[in-house]
Formats: sequence, C-alpha cells, structure tokens
Amino acid sequence: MTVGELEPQAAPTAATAVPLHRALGLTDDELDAIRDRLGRDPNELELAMFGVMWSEHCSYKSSKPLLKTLPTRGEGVVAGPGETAGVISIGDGLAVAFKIESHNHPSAVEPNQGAAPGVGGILRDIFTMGARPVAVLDARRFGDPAEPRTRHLVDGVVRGVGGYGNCVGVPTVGGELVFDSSYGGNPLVNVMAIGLLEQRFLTRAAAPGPGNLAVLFGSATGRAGIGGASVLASATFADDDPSKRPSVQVGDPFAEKLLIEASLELIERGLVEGLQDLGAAGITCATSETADRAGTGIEIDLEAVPRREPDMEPFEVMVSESQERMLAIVRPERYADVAAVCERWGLPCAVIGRVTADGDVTVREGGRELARIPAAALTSDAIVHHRLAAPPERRRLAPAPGAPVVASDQLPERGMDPGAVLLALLGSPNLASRRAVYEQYDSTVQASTVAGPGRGAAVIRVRGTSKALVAATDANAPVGAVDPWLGAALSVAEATRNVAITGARPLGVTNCLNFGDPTRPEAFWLLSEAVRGLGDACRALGLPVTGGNVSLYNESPLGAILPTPEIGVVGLLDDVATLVGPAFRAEGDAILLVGEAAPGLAGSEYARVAGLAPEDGPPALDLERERALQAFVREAARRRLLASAQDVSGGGFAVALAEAAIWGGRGVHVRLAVVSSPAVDLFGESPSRLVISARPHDVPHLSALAAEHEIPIEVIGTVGGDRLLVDLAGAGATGAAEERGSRVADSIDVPVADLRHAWEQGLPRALGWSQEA
Amino acid sequence: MTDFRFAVNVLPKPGILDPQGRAVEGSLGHLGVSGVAGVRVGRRVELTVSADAETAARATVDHLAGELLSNPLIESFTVERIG
Amino acid sequence: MTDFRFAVNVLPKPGILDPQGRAVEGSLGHLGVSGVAGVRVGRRVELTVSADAETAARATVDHLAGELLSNPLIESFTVERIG
Amino acid sequence: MTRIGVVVFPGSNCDRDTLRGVELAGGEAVELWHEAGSLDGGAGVILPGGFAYGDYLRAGVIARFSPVMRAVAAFAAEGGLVLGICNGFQVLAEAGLVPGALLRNRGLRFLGRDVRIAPERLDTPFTRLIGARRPLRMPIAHGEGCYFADDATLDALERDGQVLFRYVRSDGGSTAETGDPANPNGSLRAIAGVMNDRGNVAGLMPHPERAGEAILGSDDGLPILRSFVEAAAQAERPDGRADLAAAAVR
Ligand SMILES: Nc1ncnc2c1ncn2[C@@H]1O[C@H](COP(=O)(O)OP(=O)(O)O)[C@@H](O)[C@H]1O
Ligand SMILES: [Mg+2]
Repeated sequence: MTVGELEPQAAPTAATAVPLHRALGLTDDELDAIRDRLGRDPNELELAMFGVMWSEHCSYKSSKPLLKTLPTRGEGVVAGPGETAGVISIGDGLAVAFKIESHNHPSAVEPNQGAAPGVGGILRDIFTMGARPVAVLDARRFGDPAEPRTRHLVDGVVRGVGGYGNCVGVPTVGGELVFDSSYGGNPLVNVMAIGLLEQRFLTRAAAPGPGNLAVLFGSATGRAGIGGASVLASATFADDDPSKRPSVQVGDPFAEKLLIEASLELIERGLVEGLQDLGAAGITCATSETADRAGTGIEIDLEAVPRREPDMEPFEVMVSESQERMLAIVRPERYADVAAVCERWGLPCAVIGRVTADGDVTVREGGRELARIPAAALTSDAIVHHRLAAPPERRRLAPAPGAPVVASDQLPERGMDPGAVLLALLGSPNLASRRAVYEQYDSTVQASTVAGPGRGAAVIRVRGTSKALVAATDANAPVGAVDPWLGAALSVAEATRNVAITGARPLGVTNCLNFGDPTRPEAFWLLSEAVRGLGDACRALGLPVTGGNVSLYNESPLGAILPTPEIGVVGLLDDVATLVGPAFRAEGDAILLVGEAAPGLAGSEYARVAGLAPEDGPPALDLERERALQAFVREAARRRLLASAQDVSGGGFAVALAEAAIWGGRGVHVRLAVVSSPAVDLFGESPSRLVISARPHDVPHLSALAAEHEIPIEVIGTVGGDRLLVDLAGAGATGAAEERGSRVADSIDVPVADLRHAWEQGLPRALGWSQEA
Repeated sequence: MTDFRFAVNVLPKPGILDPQGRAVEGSLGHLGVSGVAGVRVGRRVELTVSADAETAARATVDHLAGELLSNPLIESFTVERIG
Repeated sequence: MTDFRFAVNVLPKPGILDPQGRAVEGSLGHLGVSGVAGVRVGRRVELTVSADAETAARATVDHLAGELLSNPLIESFTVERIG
Repeated sequence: MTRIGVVVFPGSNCDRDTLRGVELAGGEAVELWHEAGSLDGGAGVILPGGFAYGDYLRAGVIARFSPVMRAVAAFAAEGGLVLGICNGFQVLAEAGLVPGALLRNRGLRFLGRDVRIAPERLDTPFTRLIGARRPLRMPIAHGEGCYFADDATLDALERDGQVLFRYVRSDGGSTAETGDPANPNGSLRAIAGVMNDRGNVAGLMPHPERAGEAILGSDDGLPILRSFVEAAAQAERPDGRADLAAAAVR
C-alpha cells in the first residue's frame, strides 16, 4: 500500500486529555472491537499497531464492502485484488503486473519529498511479485495553475517524481495532468506502475512454513513517517523534540534501485518463499499481512531490526515507514545465500524473526514479549464500517445525462468564431501539450518505449516477442461531480478506448479512488456510486478489476475535491508492427468520423473555458455501443485498415481532429454535418467516438466492418495541405443554430502551425514557466 | 549602505535520512580512507546583502534562508557572516 | 583517538557559471527581497574524523575534499573545524 | 565475436540496454561488475548510463573510485577503447579520462527528449561507420549534461579534433550555440561528446543504445555502437591497438 497515506488524524497535542486510542485515530467502538478480538485490553504498543492497521488507508474499513462488488475474474488473471498487484498472463510464459496508488496527502505537505516515495512504493508493489518494473504512468491533479501555491506544488511534485523515477531507471511513459480549483488544497498524486515477469517467478506476499525466517533487507529503520502514532512519543517523553520525529520521509531512489535488483535476483534464484514490501504501517503491516495470507504467525525480535537512529521506542520500530525496505520469508538453509545477494548489492539484511504456527504477530524485545495480536485481527478481520450514503442536494437539480439544455449549445462570446474557440481550447491548461512536464522524466530508459508520453496511450514493447503492452490512465472527475456513476463509467470507457484504438486488447483495470471523508453521507454516496459505475463499465466491457487503491479524506479547508476515480488500463498488442497511432499519416487519406455526437456539455473542457455551469447535464454513455466501438477499432487495426485512430475526448471532435493534424504535421479539409448544435458537435465530449484516417481504397472495408458492429461511420474529408478546414453543414449548422440564438456562422479555417503553437505554448504559459530550452 | 557577505549552511535535520551522506560513507573504503563517520551532505549558499546595518542584513538572510534556501520540514540552517 | 568534526565548503570557482545561484537571484523578486547580490550555491559536507591529532584528521579531510567532495576543475573548497 | 565489457555500477540503469545494444551492433556483450579487478578479456569497455551511486554528491564522482575503474584506467592507458554514455561520460570526466566536466543543465531541470547531433569527424573508433547519416536523432535523459571546460581547453579540443559530437538543429545544418533550444543543456560550443587526446576514450551524453531499432523511433545510434565494436575487433588483432590510436589522432 502507499506509504505515508495515512489519513489526517486528530492533532496529538492534547494527548493527555484525549484517551490514547482516540489520539491514535481509533473510535470508542473500534476500541471495543479490538478488545473483542483480543479478549483483553490492548497495551500501548498493540494499540499503536491497531491504530495504523485499522486506519482507512490500511484496512479499507469504509470501502471494503463496495470493492467486493467489483468484477475480478477475467481471461488470464493470475493475481487479483487482495494481492499486492494484479497479474495477468500475456502468453509466452510471461505476465504483466500492474497497479495504481495514491500519494496525495504527503505531496500536499511537501511536494518534492512527499511525491517521490510514492513512486518507490508502487514500484515495490510490482517487483515484490517477481516482476521487473517496465513503466510508470503518473496521474496528477492540481488547483488553478495561476495560483503560486499550485505552481509550487506542480514544480515540486514533478521534480520529486522525476528525481525518483529517473534514478531507478523505469521510464515514465504516460499519465495525466489536470487542473481544477477543487484540487487547490489537496492535489492528487496517483502513480501507476507496470512490470513484466516470467510467470514461473510469480511470488506471493505470504509467510508460509513455520520455522522459516523473517528477513528484513534494504534501508535501516528510522523514525520516518511515524505520523499519527507519534502521539505515543509525546505521551512517553516529557519534552519531546519534534524535530526528531519527522513524518516526512526522504526517498532514496538509489537504495530502491538496489532493492529492485536484489529482490529480483532473490526471486529468480528461488531463494525466498514469500516477499513483501514495507509501506504504510511498516513492519506491523508486512508481518501481519504475510502471516495472515499464509495462515501462519510471525514472531519478531525488535533488537534484531537494523536501525538508523539510536533510542527508538518499540512502537517506533513497529510502525516506522522508513522507505526502501523488504520483508523476505526464507528457509533457514537458504539464509546464507540471501545474505550474500544483499551484501553484493550493498543492502543491510537481518533475520528479525521467524514464522510460527500460532497465527499471531508476536513482538519481542530480547526475552520480553511486548505484543501479541492475531494476524487476522490486524488485516483480514479488521473492522469494517457500513457507512451511510446519501445523494447530495445538487444531484436533484441536474438533468438526466444527455438532456439537451438551451444554455449549453451556445458558444461563448468569443465563439463567434469557432476557430478561435478551438485555439483557446488547444492552449488551455488541461488540453495543451504536456511536454514541459513530461520532458522532465526519462521516458526512454530500458530502450523499449515505442510510444511515450504525449500522444494517447503508452506503448512498451515486450522484448523477445512481437508483442507490446499498451497502457493509459483516465479519470473524468467533472462529470463525476454531477453524476458519479457516469463519471466512473466514462473514465473506464475512455481509458479502455485509448488502449483499444492502438489495436490492443485491454486486459484488465486497476483504479485509484480519490474521494472525500467517508463519514459524510454525501461523500460516501459519491464513492459508492462511482464504484457501481466502475463495476458496471468493467462488466459491460468484459474486463476484470485486478487491484487498486482507495484514498479518502481528500478534503482541505477549501472544500472536497471533485470525486476522482482514476482508472488505469493495460492492454496487449499481439504484433507491435500493427500498432495504430493517432497522427494523420499521408496526404490524400480519407478522414472518417466513427460514432455520433450526443448532447450534454456538462463536465467538458468547453464548458470550463466557456464558464458553463455543470448542471447543464453531462453526455450519456451507452456501454454496449462503447463495447462495439472498441471491438470495431481493434478488428480494423488487426486487418490493417487504419492509417490512424484518435479518440474524441477532452475538447471534443475539433480538438481530436486538430491533434491528429498537429502530430501528423498535415492539414485537413472536412465537412461536418451538425446534428445537434455546433458547440455539441465540435466541442462536446460525448463518448464512443473516433476520428480515424485510412487509405481511400480501405474505406469501403471500414464501412462494412462498422456496419457489422452497428457503429455509425461517415467519411468527412481528406488529409492534405497545411490548414485545418472544417465546413459546417447539416440541419444543426448555421441557419438553425442562428435561429436558436447560437449565432455560429463560420467554418473553421486555421493554419496547422497556429494550432501547434497554441497547443505547445499553453502549459508553460499557464504555469509561468520560462520558455527555456 | 554597506555590503555584508553571509553564508547559509543548510543541512538535513537530525533523524532525516541523508542518502548522499550514506553514499559518501559507503565509498570511503574505495578511497582507502578510514576513521570517517557521521557524514552529512547539505548546501552552502553565499550571498551579499546591501543594508544600513548588519542586523537588517541578517534579517534578510534569515528570511531567505527559511523561505527559499532551506526546506524547514527536513532541513535546518545556520547563518554565518563571512565578509 | 579523538573525534574531530569538520565542515567542507565547496563552491563553484569564480568564473564558472552557477545556474543555481542565478536561479536564486531570479526568484528574489517574488519574495519581495532586494539588495541581494553575488549569490553562489555550493555544497557543505560535515563529517567526523577519528585520529590521534588534529593535523592527521585535517590531512584526511583535505584529501577527501580534494579528491571526492569537490571537482578541482570547477570547484574550490575550504575546510573548517566545527567540533 | 568481439567481447565488449559493459560496467555495472550500483545504480547503473542503462546497463541492460547497452548490453543489448552491443549485441545488436554485432558484439558479444559481457557484464563487468564494479568490483571486478579486470576487464575479463574485453576488447572494449562501455560505461553505461544511469545514476551510479545515486549520482549523489556529483554525478559520476563516487563511481570513479570503484575498483573496476582502476582496470578501466589501465586499459585506457594502454590504448584500449573506452566509451562512456551519459552517466558513463560523467564518470569518465570525473576520473579525468576525458577532458572537461558536466554541469547541471542550464535550465536546472532534468531533460528527457530526442536531440539531433552531428559527428565532427568520421575517422574515429566511435564514428567510423556513421557514413552520410546526418543529423543523428537519439534521446538524451540527464540533469547534468552541460559540457564545460575553460576556453583554452575548448580551443585545444577543437584544434586537436577531440570534439566528437555537437548538438545541431533539426535541419542538421547549423551548430546549436549555447542558448539555442537545440542545445538542450547549454553545453559550451554545443559539445555533446568528446575524446581524450589519444582518441581511444570518448564520452557522449545522448544515448545511442536507445536508438538502435526503428521500432523505438530511430536507429541512428546503431552506427555509433557498430563503429565501436568494429574498432574493438580491429584493436584485438596484433598491433591493432597501436594502429587504431595512430589513425584516430590527427
Ligand atoms: N479501488 C480498488 N479496486 C480494487 N482493488 C483494490 C482497490 N483498492 C485496493 N484494492 C486492493 O486491496 C488490496 C489492499 O490494498 P493495499 O493495502 O494498497 O495493497 P498492498 O499493501 O498490497 O500495496 C490490494 O490487493 C489492492 O489491489
Ligand atoms: Mg504492498
């Protein structure tokens, strides 16, 4: 799990007045539940261990009942939820491991050092399974880019994530960067990691075999990230020096790199029975989870734990979140080999205990027993809360999805000229090129990046095969704020569509649910509706959810964030030579629009730029149509009928068209039949649409294939020249729109060079970054 | 106005992991150096402040050191007058 | 054997461009600070040497400072006894 | 087949890519552990990219003291072929095996992007098979790649033909001066790669091993690695090394 993501707890300042369990973030009911499970009162150390393990972050106590409803079965799934990362077979004896996690709260406190360990944490989740990390995607959301605080956070997070990922040598190949004022006080830092493994090396985070050794290796343990439990320190020491108890952890990517190599070597040489990374709740979590998964117990001796600082209290050793550590379960006769591997990689390593048959996590210091807790009580049998869900007031004001509302089909004032709107959208912070940010990441290390950040899904070839992995992340938070079911379902549709348009078959879904305080019924309703949408969409598309992460309490004095279900998808392309890219490729190619525009501008970038209220109604999603569209485009790619394929999403049709033109360095001339209104047809973000191009002689085949899948398709123009020309035609165009007061008369006619300029300059300008290099 | 030159020494706080210091210690063997311990790696920033009096100049440096040159969550600093 | 603690201050040589120093100067305006000039950003390394006498300890530090802690092509260093 | 050693420092992260690149270039790649005392019969050695020892303190400085570097220095002194890529270049510079130093990028940010470079000469062990390709496109990925040496040294490097590659604009025609966006890190005289005075040790910041296959967007790096492998093969033959050194310089 993510390190340092413990939710905010009651300030421990008044420790003497507040009962210890409450200061540790446990409610009175939870204390009773602990007494039930122990059959006695917990001591202070035990209470500290429960405090961290029963935190929302470690226990999923609010979200567990919801997550149970998600589909988890699917073709080739080797490991699903409950394991450290999802693992899906890709043939040839290989499998892909992937997961997404959050590092939101620490990043808000200290963007650089806070964000960096988030990368380390998710990478450990991948290599702990026996997979070599091959790609990272970073999805992040910040407040208004004009705010100095946002700029400070963006800069720090980018440096932190980059500094870590670049050093460990895993390419950052994609992700998201979204600005919305709701994230001003609480940025979201979600990181997805993908790894490749030979399936025979799949390793479980379990502690089988009583008598086996519990071996801790990696960095020494210090007081880092003790967080809420530090209340125990203030209770213990009369004059506590707070500078000695930092809760900010400093990541050491160099140590992580050594840890990757050492761990994979241990696994490939068959030296470990089980392996788990240390993240939140440190040794407490690693020992109880591995024991619980194997139905065993673990007894550890604190004196054996290598420390970085003198005079650490037992609870500090037990809950420290010091980074870059691993717990291995090792047969006694193999320990010498394990120690030799660690030594070779320069990593401290120590036997800190052994596996027992009694099912308890037992903590000793020398001869003294300090704590004894059933492993299950800390993990699988942790408390579960069935929270109250209530839809917020505003929900009732919003029209049904797709409901056309008069206000929304108007272009903004400057929209007398849709070309100007297009330029404004391309240069807007959420749609402009992300180059200024992703250039700070190494996206090509490992020499397998076929398509890196910048243009849709990331493509990583699988060395030694003709295959490639295709990955994308997406979250539609603005629609989720109006209709959380729809927001989540749209997020799944968009992420999978991004993968499918390359020709790849989506394999599975991971997700990071970033929501507010679950004890508020309205916030919990948002979460439960989003999980329902996630499940419905995945079932409709036939995809398993193989894992994920839940980050709650994303609220600041400025308010709650937009509900943000971040979706990560990994797909498989059987033959990388058939890869379809989004850029227009050749003069004279036909341009086709697949799917049709539907009304509803709420949540669109157009609405944001035009300042329209989200109550207008979002676009509807037909999951069956989406499934058919993805099947169509994959088949078209397989038959090599496509020169390019780009999905219509942020900024709508016009932006999709412009991007394909900019990336291809080619102009286009199309004629768009306006069905609904110019704003909806040009800039609306209704789903299940593509802009594709093809050689003219392939067009009839494409049309026939689309008909087979019952997907609307229409030839709208050709690639050529150096301008983007869109003539508007049809019932909804000029005349009719004018009658309704929309006043749009013009076609779009802009040089591609101008589009490119707007798109390239938008982000550095929004962030106030000088245009250096 | 007089020119005062200061140095700001920024070091990781005690208890904060210092990977650089650790890496330096780890390499001492290769250099054939022994008997060295407690290596901490930080930053040194030297700067000149024009002010009427040293107290005013020092106030500027303290402000800069706390706001810009160090990260108070993980680093502490000291200020020295060097000219 | 006695423990001696030293600090090694490493700074870019005069004439070597110091983009960090420039960046600090460039951001002074945002902080509302004026009258600051000549900013140089370098490194400070603190370390403890066990030796029989200070001269021996200092020799070790000088050796480390010249070989490892600074690059003579671009940086110069000074050594201070701090404990 | 010609054996080429690829050094693995703790923190190297392009070692695997480089091993693979050497194989694509027709060599037999062998891993050289940083604690190794010998080069294991390699006819040439590559120091790969990455963050050896985390690049803590200064890029390349701690790695420079690794045991294997004594063997590398001795090999270089005998005229053996050594190539440092990115972090490997930084290590060579810190070790004094190539002239100059690599400072932080002018923009103070890590930069990962494709750049264009052009060889200054085609008669070196590192460039002999480049032929007419120009400019070469390949990625950089570094935070400290701003090439620095004092003016006298730079003049001497130019005079003696030790400048191996320069950053150029995408049209390939013009050299990218400091301040030109095509010079990504502000390197003096747009230097992307240099050789020692004997012409057998070279370093460059861009990554030829990441540009070895068309599927990755460019195979312009391959001729550099092939040049190296071929020159190493030649150096293996009796007296080959002396010929090579003679041919390479001036
Ligand atoms: N939103 C989610 N959807 C599906 N599975 C989830 C979600 N959140 C967490 N999980 C699963 O719950 C388990 C516990 O998560 P976590 O504590 O973060 O895992 P770990 O300690 O293995 O990193 C993991 O298997 C994770 O994949
Ligand atoms: Mg885990």
